[in-house]
Amino acid sequence: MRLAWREAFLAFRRAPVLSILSITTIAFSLFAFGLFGLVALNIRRQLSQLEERVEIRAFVVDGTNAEATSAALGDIASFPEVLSVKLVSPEEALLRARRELGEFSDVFEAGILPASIDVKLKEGYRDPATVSAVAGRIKNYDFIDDVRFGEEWVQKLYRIRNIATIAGAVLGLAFAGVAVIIIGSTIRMAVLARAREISIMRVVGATNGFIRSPFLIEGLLKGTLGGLLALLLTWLANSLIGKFVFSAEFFDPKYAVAGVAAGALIGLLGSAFSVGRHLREV
Amino acid sequence: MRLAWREAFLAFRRAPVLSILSITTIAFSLFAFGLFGLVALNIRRQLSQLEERVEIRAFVVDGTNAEATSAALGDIASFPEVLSVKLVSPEEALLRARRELGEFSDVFEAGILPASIDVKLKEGYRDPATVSAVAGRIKNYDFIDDVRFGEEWVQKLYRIRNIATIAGAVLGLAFAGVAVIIIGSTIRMAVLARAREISIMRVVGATNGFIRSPFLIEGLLKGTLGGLLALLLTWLANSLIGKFVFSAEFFDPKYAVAGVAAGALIGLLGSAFSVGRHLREV
Amino acid sequence: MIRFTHVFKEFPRTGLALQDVSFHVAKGEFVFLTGPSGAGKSTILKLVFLEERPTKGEVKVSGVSSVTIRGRDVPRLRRKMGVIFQDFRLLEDRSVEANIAFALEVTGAPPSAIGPKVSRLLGQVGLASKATSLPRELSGGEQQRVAIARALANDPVVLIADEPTGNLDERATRGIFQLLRDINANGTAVIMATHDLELIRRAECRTIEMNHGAIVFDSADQASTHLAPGANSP
Amino acid sequence: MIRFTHVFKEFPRTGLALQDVSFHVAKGEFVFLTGPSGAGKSTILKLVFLEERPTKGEVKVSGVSSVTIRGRDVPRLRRKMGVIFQDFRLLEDRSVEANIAFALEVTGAPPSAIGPKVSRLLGQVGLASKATSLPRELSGGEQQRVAIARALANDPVVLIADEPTGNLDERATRGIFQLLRDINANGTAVIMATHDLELIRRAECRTIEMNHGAIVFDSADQASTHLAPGANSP
Ligand SMILES: Nc1ncnc2c1ncn2[C@@H]1O[C@H](COP(=O)(O)OP(=O)(O)OP(=O)(O)O)[C@@H](O)[C@H]1O
Ligand SMILES: Nc1ncnc2c1ncn2[C@@H]1O[C@H](COP(=O)(O)OP(=O)(O)OP(=O)(O)O)[C@@H](O)[C@H]1O
Ligand SMILES: [Mg+2]
Ligand SMILES: [Mg+2]
Repeated sequence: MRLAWREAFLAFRRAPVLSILSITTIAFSLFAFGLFGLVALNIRRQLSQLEERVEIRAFVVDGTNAEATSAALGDIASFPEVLSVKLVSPEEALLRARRELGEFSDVFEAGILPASIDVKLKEGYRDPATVSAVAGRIKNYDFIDDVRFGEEWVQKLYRIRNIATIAGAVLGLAFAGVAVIIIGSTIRMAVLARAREISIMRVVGATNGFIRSPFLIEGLLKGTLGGLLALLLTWLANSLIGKFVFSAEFFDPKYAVAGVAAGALIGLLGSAFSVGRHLREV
Repeated sequence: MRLAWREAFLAFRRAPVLSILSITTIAFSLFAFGLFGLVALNIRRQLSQLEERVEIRAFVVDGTNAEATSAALGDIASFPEVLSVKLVSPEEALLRARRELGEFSDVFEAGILPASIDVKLKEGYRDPATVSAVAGRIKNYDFIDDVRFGEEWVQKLYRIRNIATIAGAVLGLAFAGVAVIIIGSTIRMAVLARAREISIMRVVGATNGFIRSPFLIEGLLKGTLGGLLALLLTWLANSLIGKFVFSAEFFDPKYAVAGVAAGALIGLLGSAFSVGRHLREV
Repeated sequence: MIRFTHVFKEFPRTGLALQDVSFHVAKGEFVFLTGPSGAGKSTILKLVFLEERPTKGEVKVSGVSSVTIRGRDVPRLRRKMGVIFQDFRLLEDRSVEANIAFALEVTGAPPSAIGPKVSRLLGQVGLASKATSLPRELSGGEQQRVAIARALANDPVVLIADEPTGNLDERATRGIFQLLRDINANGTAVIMATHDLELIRRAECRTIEMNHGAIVFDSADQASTHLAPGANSP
Repeated sequence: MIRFTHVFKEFPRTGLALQDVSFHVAKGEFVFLTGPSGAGKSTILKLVFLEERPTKGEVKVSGVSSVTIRGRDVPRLRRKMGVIFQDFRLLEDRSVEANIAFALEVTGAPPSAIGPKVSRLLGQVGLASKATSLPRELSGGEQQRVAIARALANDPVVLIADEPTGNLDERATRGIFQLLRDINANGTAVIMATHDLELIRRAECRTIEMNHGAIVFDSADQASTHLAPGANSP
């Protein structure tokens, strides 16, 4: 084993650029996963916050009597999808409009806004299809003038999430493929560069396991270093984004450890796979 | 020369993974440049469109006489930074508010909006500092109630542009560095892998130029292929973004050709530099 | 120790390199293998070393048959053999010392024993002064002697030498031959391929002569003087 | 043709390989270089070939001096020389044919002339049947003959051979020697390092003997019979 470690370090020293290349590749592939992981993490967080704000607003025809409205409120509250129902009076509506319209709030000198029934949906029922189904049912009340639920906005939100998921998966897989190819080819080059050494090891009676071990150790070391580098890069990227664009959440420490372990595993498996295949050629 | 080309192709055939790796690296580095180039191109385009919409809105105190207002209009129009000035009556303001506020437009049953003087600035004078200076001067008129110019919004826009520029430059340079290192190391490996061949070429009286030429051709070919691949990737990325996110502008054909030429140049120069250095070692 | 039984070896493009070769080398025997270029001498040695497997027939080395041995058992068998190749096969980027130590390390020798053993081996082949040189800083004959020292490192029970004196002058050849004889005297079987008829004549050892892949003469079979006149006369 | 004037060669780690070596080889001469392993024979040949430069003194080859030649002129000089190395130096991944053709292509020979010339050379060294084999599919002696054929490819005016018969049997040795003599008869100067005293004795050529980096005997200087008894007697 002592010899195997020495050989592994020798390989580092003899082909520093090649070693750095492998490490960087592993680091970049994990970094790509890390970035998409972060994006996914933060989009999911944002989505659940935004989803909380999904609500249906049904405008009540002016002059509707209070009994009909409150009966409707009870009805709607008993829908399985509904989290809460609230009646908003014209005065409250004006206050809210001023608040929501921000910059232009003081342009309302005396807006007359209709009363409305505001409905919030339970988690899991906030997708565009369900929202519009519920909105349709509410619209059946004849004292309801118009129903708003920002369909465009809800749909856009879901579309963004889907695109992010697909892009993450596609790019992640592409990077993983590139990483596997590069690891394989660096090992292949290392094996070829040491073909003579390997043939001489065989001549003096070294077992295949013995011949393989320096490559595996090398792979493991490179993978671990790559994983650490990826963690550092991801953390830096996160901090930079946090500083300049918007604050984002970072991974749980246990995921960070898992990422480094994944690097080590990529290095080890890549080496094991490639060395097995190429040792036969030498 | 015929022999040199054959040797170059032989090198491709003998180390396909290595060759693909070099090509991919060149492609990725140019792809990175291409993507940032596209982002820069589109941000610039977006910025100039958004900048056109930068305007200062000065609300006129109710009951101001028309003469004072029109004198002020003339004054403001003669500021060197000002492109156009317009007086917006309360009726127009209401119409515009309804249009701009979209979803909530029909909630204005009878909003009373103040009249305003809307000022557009000339290109080159739309940065936050100039805008707020002009706004300050307009505020000096005593019949002006309040001046709005969306300072936050303008500043955010400029900040995004600056971040994009810095990020592009930093990442572009990092990628270029990585590309140079990888090209250098692949050439180094190729030279070492062919050390025997090179020594035999010397033995039979080949000149240094002759020995070098297959490497240069190889570099040129790889660079050109890398450039073409980068162009394809950039175009694909652009189309995908155009399809799913927002429509983006693509490079001018002459920039595309320049990109491929840059790839060829990277390949050629990388090879020339590295082969000169390493031939001495062999 | 070594037994070839009706061995045929065919190479994909060049055809039959060995045809119906049978012979037996006993423990502690010293055998010369001779014959013209391309006769199949190196091929026989490669079969003994299990670098190649026979196309037909059986090669048995120290009780292990080429027919039944599994790939993973080959290294263990090889540790009992020393081998000197026609092309030396030294590690170019390591010193002479390190080249020899490598053979010992690979087989798991205790680190404390390696240093003294390497010095002793280098002394035996007359290269004590070149211990720290790289192979390419050595003359052809010096490299050959490094290869010999390495082959002796693991105290082999069988020593295979493919023209170990091809690049050596007469005096050095005699020295190396004496070294191989000494090792042989301690019970190691030696098979040595050589073109040096002078050496064979003087040495009075068993000689197998090959031609076109077949054994044409074996001094153990007949007390003839066909090619190696002095081989069997005392 | 070749003139060494008080040449010293020192290697960084192993010290003086040549000490005050002076000799002259005329156009069309045939010279044996002999001496024990490590004497400096290969070093002399490397100096002739300008693979190494002398530490002190001057090596002149066909009018070009090692002192004044620029690196970029070396290839042109080498095209006039053929060289056979102790370790063959063949391209492992190309056929025998391609190895020889390579030497012709590098010097810009017309493509139509290459094929026939390669066939003729292979016939000369007795390897016509192995034209499409790879070097590793050849025996040691066969590889050596490929190296010889390549050295002859460019019709050299000087031929340098470092133990070109080290891996060959007696008959093949005689054949190769005859080939070198024929080339020599056409006006090519030949310097051949060898350990084969038998060959030297029979050949009746000029012989330079080296030891410890110095020339200890040159049959051109004295009509002695010190080591090469038949060298100067007709
Ligand atoms: N790996 C191989 N593939 C194909 N042919 C081979 C291979 N090895 C040897 N041969 C062929 O087998 C024949 C015998 O070769 P071998 O090396 O055994 O000869 P040898 O007796 O050692 O000759 P020499 O004295 O020249 O070393 C040769 O004709 C050679 O071309
Ligand atoms: N590149 C080198 N660096 C250092 N020392 C060297 C180098 N080449 C040769 N030597 C040393 O110079 C001496 C002469 O070597 P050379 O190869 O000339 O011997 P030789 O006469 O050809 O011997 P042989 O018959 O064994 O081939 C040797 O002791 C060798 O160790
Ligand atoms: Mg052989
Ligand atoms: Mg020599």
